[in-house]
Amino acid sequence: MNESDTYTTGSPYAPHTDDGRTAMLEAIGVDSVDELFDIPEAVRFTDGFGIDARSERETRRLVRSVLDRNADLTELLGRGHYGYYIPSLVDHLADRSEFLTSYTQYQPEVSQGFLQALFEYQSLLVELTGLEIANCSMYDAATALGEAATLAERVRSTSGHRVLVPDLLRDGRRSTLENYVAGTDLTVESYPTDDGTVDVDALESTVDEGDDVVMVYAENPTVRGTIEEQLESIGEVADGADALFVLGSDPVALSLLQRPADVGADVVIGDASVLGLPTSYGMGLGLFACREEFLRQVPGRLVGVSEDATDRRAFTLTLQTREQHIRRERATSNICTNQAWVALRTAMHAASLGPNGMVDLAKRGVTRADELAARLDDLDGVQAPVHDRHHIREFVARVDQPAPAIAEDLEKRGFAVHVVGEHEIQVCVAGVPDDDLDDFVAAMTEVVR
Amino acid sequence: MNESDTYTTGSPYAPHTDDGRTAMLEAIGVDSVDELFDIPEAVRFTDGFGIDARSERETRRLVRSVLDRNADLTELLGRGHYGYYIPSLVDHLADRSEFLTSYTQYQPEVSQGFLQALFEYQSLLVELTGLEIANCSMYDAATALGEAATLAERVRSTSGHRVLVPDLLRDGRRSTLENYVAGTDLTVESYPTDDGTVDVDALESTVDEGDDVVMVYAENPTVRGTIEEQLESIGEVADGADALFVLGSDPVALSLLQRPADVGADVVIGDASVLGLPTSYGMGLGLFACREEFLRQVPGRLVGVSEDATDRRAFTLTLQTREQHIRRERATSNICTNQAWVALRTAMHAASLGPNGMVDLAKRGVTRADELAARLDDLDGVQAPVHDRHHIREFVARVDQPAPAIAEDLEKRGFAVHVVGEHEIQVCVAGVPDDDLDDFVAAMTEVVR
Amino acid sequence: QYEPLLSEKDQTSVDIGAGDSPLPDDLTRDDLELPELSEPELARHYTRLSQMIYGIDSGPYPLGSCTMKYNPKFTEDVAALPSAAVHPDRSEESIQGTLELLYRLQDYLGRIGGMDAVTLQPPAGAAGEFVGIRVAAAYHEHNGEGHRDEVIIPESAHGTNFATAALGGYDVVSLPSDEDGRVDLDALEAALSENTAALMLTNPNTLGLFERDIEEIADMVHDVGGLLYYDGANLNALLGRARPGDMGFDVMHYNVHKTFATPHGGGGPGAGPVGVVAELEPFLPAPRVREADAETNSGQATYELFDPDHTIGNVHGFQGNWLVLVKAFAYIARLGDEGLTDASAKAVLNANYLASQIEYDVPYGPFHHEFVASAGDQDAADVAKRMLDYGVHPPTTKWPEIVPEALMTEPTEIESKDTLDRLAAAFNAVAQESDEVLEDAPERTTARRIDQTSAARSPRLSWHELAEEDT
Amino acid sequence: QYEPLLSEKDQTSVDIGAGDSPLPDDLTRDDLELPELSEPELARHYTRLSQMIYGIDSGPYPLGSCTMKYNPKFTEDVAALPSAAVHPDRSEESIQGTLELLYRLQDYLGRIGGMDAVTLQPPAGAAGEFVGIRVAAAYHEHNGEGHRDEVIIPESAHGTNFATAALGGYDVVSLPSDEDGRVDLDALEAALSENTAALMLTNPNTLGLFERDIEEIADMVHDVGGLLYYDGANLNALLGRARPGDMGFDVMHYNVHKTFATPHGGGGPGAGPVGVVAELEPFLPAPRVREADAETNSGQATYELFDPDHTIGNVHGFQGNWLVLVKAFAYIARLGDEGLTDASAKAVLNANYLASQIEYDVPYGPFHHEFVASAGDQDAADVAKRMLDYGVHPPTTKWPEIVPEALMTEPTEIESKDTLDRLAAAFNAVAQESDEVLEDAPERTTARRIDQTSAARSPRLSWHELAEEDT
Repeated sequence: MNESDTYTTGSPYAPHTDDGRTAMLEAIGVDSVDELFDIPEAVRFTDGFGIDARSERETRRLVRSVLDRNADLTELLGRGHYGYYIPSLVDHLADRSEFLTSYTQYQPEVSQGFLQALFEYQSLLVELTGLEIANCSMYDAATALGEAATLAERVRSTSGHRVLVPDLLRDGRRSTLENYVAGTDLTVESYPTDDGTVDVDALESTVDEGDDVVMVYAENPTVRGTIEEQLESIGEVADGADALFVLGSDPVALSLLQRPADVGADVVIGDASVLGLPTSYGMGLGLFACREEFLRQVPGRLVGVSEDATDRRAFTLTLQTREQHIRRERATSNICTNQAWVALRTAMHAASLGPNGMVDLAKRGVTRADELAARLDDLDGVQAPVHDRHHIREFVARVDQPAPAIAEDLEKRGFAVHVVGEHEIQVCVAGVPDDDLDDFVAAMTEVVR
Repeated sequence: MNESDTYTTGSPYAPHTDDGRTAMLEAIGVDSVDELFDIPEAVRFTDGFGIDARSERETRRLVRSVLDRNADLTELLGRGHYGYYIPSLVDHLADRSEFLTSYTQYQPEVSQGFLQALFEYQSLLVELTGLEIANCSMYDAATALGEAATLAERVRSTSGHRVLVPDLLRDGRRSTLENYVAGTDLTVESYPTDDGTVDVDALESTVDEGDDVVMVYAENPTVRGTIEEQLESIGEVADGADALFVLGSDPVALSLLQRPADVGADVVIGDASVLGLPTSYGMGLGLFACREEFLRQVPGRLVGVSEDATDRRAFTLTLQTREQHIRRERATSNICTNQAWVALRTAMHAASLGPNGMVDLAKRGVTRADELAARLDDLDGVQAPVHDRHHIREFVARVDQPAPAIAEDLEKRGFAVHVVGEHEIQVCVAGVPDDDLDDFVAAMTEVVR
Repeated sequence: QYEPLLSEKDQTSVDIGAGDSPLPDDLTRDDLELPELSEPELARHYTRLSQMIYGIDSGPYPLGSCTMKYNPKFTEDVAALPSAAVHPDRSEESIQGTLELLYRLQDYLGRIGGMDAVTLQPPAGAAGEFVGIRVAAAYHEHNGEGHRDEVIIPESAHGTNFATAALGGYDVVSLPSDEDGRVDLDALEAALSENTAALMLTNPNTLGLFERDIEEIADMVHDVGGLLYYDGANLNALLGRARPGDMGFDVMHYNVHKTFATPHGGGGPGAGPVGVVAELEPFLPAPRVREADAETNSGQATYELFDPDHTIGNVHGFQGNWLVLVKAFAYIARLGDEGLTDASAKAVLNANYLASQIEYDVPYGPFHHEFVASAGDQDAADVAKRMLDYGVHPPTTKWPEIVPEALMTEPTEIESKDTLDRLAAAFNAVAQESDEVLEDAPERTTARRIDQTSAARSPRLSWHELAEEDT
Repeated sequence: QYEPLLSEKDQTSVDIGAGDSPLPDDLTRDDLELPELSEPELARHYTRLSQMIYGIDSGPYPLGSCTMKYNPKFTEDVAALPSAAVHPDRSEESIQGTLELLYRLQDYLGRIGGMDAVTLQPPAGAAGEFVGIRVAAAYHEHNGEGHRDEVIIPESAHGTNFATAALGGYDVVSLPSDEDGRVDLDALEAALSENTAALMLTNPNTLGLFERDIEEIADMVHDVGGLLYYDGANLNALLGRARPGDMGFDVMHYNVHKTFATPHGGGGPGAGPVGVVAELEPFLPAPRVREADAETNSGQATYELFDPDHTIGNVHGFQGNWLVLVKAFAYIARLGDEGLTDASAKAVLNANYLASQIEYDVPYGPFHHEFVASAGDQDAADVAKRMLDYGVHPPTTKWPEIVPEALMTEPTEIESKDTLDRLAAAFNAVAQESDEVLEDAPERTTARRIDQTSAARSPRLSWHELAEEDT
């Protein structure tokens, strides 16, 4: 305890004075607050939770001491979560309480600022994807993928029930997708990849196993950091089957790689929080963009432009009849609370970078991955990259020794990498400073010796 | 370097596009920015400073790496700078850019919020001191003491030139005072203390050495943490000599100790940043309050109440004719830039505590100092407190071993204390959590063994 | 106060030519056109935008069922700790702090809800509902009762309940209220059958009324083999006085951005942890956190992830909204038993006091943390717009439909008597005003009344669709 | 938008009775009466107050001589590092980080100003001036020239120069400008004498004009044995293109809250480091920082405090506004040579462009980072009030007096052409308006024109002086 620790006898965030409370009870006409509770005795709870109250300072100390148990590691983990430097501007502006504490913009007349920021976020995604519509947030890439599948079901429901995804995919992503389609007729199947990217012939065979594919999903880059080279062909395969072509990506990759609209993508999903959030144990921001024809079927919130009573431009949530609070069981999704504030941060981070900064960031993801792969490849006992593909940000390396042992040894030296096979590790450069990469190469040199 | 480091070819905070610059030059009618500089060739500088530019992230890393050289110590140092816990609210609200980035309120119509906050700060000091006037900030206690002396000169200039201060006083405080009076006829003299507080008889003798005393300064608590017991007598001595009685204190001590107005103080100075700022290597907030009769002689800024054109209450800087920007060499002080934002933080911290919290904080400063002194006194080789006085927050302890060696040994164990004599250390409890005090007692036990 | 779009300040097109590209031309896009602005310009842009938003720190925000509490500033500090920034794919050994915090939060929530097991994965309330529905489905399937295809939902329930049940593949059976505004037991009896998978209930319901027959309701649902789901949106009414687990609920979600004061962020992120009784634990999403057998050298407990035996798998790519969970943990740890209980008490006190001060009719009661007034002859949506002119945020409107022109009002515990009086004055002033005034409202806001119809009729959803004249 | 005083929300009186006091009754006060409010109430209070303030992030802020630059957000982060929070009485060994940063900042500032030694102690520009004057006094005294009792100051100088000289005990000799707005060499000749302690000069001066005769001026001052003092308020005009040290100045202060972008904080804190030529170094305030002889085990330099040989002692209790110095260091380290030079270039570009776009007369030139326009027949103070109605901050007014109805305008480098055009439009709109309109201004601000006279006639300086009817 510290002498400036303050304790209250109740909630520190309730402002009631004794006099005020008495006056209020009197106005209501009861003697005590207890009288206001209409809870049958049988279900009353009186035991207490056994949770101690703490001062603000003690609470901060508690959380700090718990979180200090996390090791201080240089993370070379990637796969949609990167440690890109976030300009200080983002924290300072996004933390303004008007942004942080306001609710969904159901009263647009007093929410113009947030609506405009979300409109700008949508515009960013429209520019990045080339698709006409982007919603203003889903939870993360996995749930956005699930929503894409239910969209596919709605718009292609006459044609079938198969959803195809590559065999190279994060577990959490596929599992989430399966939960999202559990209540529909859809089934999820994998199609093969070859050397880290889509095997288009095999995809075609998989599609041809029936005429009932509603959606083909591919990623660029893939979970292994490889850049997909045959997006147009994949799109054509999907198109040929009258299935939606859903592409997974992220705002940084999209700044450099082929524009989804140009390769026939119908929907783009992904995790937009690669900009705007530090690695946050998987907390994300679901990117969701699609063609204009699906406008009335889009899940999630949309901000549009309108006019106010004085004919001035004004922003508002629009097409709300798609949403659960109006359409209930016929809504396009059950999403309500979303990730608006993360979208704000992402928009701020992107705006701080500007188009030059975003393109540079992506380019450096390519060149720095190449450079690190070459340096690792120079080590005896390491071959990198494993896949004969272009890479961005991350790549798989083969190690002669067992990969789990290598990873464990590296962790002891302060570096976190993926184990992706018995003799394969995956390494990511994004957000890792040059000097830390130097240290990593030095550690690898020791580890594989 | 990190791929998200961005570099600019000039100031990152200048928004000029190439097109914009060209258009501007054209409008001005020159070909280059160089032409706009009217600097004789002989004094032109072209060498460069030899300072490298850095990305935001690199700059943050640089500052962090430099400051990480500071040792992580539990500070038991006190003497006007305490580690009181500052509620998170203070940082979050004071950091709002409207507060942080605005200038002095010369246009009160667009500065009402800051003016009101400063008015509330003044009101806090009026309540604490019982004096009618408080300005809205000086630099720190030392400079406020200097300003008090020049005030004394202005209002008592007919009567003499001697400024009396106790012999127990921080070096920086006396030295600053001497600089402030260097341009006047005033001279600074010390008067004796006895067992840590003012020796009133000796003070009286010192006063009587001439009839020309203009100011008597005393502190409550003293630099040794002792509580002055004869403030009224000191005030009477000053009064008897027609000298100003200037009292040094701070907002926490004032919450509990005798109210300055009640013991005849004419001016109160001190460091108000004991609330609102962490220990910041001496950065402070000069508290300055005085009797109403000195209104036109007060140094520094004053916020007053007025009305606007619609007769609504409005705040404004007032009595500016005392100030340098109007009165120039006849101003009551040369102060211009002050510590307004620190005053805001202090007001916020005080408001967070409320009167109950402030009184508690002061009381615990007494009881916790007593408790620690008793625990140290229990150790063989330590006697505490040395002074037979009441203490608040800090006290002097006698150690059998040489004090410098004790302090050095303690620092190695993570504790910073003062050496105040060959066998005396000074220890402060304020802001130090109980468990750290336990650790300190344990360390002392080892050290004096 | 008008702020141009970023795109109206600048548009810079970056060519991605083969020349300086590290990739073959056919793998890259041609160009990227976005605003290129300096930090001072961005700081002003977002500062001005923020000034056009009404937030919790602007004044009262009595949105019914949304529980707009004050968001303690310090919770932002703990979520911003560098040690909170960890990658989801780290080894368990290297994130013992994260796992411990999650474990402790699971424990806190279990105690608060009276539930045996808790998952923290759902990133929002609706996601929590979805977990509940998926868990129920898995449970029934596991018991060979996969035929159960109906979910019963009271008409006054949150829209997400219906949408969630539908997403889960269930037919929705809508349940009317009785004349007291509570569950009509006869109607429930009629709705229940061997096809009932679950009944989703909010308690207190959206009228703020406690379902007094909750024990009987639970028995009825359980008797036909169904599960009872608790929608946690209104949990702030009951903290420390009643627990869903004790009332017979089998599954529940918690809205931490309501009950546990994490910020709403203009729509999110929130978090919707789900608690279940022991019987349902094996079906919870994977992974969850538990204490491991091993201790550290210094005797601290260690934690590990595990997959429940019959897990439904993931409902989020990772573990949900981690940073939100950190804030919720901090809030609960700060308040403790006494603070949480007091929060509910004052939330209920405030709602009752406010209701006593307004002139609109409040047809149902006794209510707890929120009440639904009727705007009577006035249009509730217009009333809301007009309240904006009085500098306060209006209540939720036109819902639940059981009250005509509903004004669903939840002041929460954070309002003082003074603020409630100010809010009541706004209600009462508007109550006296004419339809013309109401239809013209708001007039003192950043934007005047916004045309929703034209926004939806010709949607313009990005700056690419704005013609020159719009700008 | 009106926000009550804290005291109007609550006043709670705490009795400090003997009962629970750890001190004897006669050593304590009787009571303490202050507002006792909860965190949500305070958050709203200060949020609303902040909304009634125009800051840098609100729009252009072209206050002449104040250099209202954008304050980079990241500098707040570095100043908030826990490792920056150290007590001033720590041992030198335990604050090597603080000492290193101070040492490096001394070095940076020395390079930028062309000065041999720098003290960081002065907590503000005026405090820096005071150090300069005290150092000059000590220097003369040391050389047996204690009789020098005059400081020469141009009429157009900042008010602090006069007040500082007076505080230092000097007689002020005021120097008129020549018809070009610069130092009148004849008048200077006449003012200089064996009693001259120093000439205080701003360059470019407050009209934004470079004192072209600076070399001659320096020679003249030095010839009579005086020192040349540089007021750093306008240093933002010259970064990387000219240095006071090279022009012959002996002492200078830097306003880090102007030139180096630390926030103005509604009036402060700033910092006013002082640089001097080698001859004056022994007189600088104590302590200063230098490299120590010893290195650390890993070969890093170590730092120590020392007292200059003939130090004037302290001008602040400790080492000035440390946290401000951290921000200034971060700003300089971020920009480097190129950024600093570019900042000045664009500050000058912006001032010249803005001047070219406004219809008010700008009588003197060529100016650098600021210009002084004349409002002509209009009252400059009224012009300023009216500009507020156009959503921009007005320039400094009515000073320097050499320009009738002066509008002293310094846009700084942070404004874009668009913003400058908006600012020019505001100037030009006001230029067309009638005196009646101007006298009624502002009308769109939080408060309308405030009565200064009554505020000063019957000062009410605390809430204790507000009668009931004021509230």
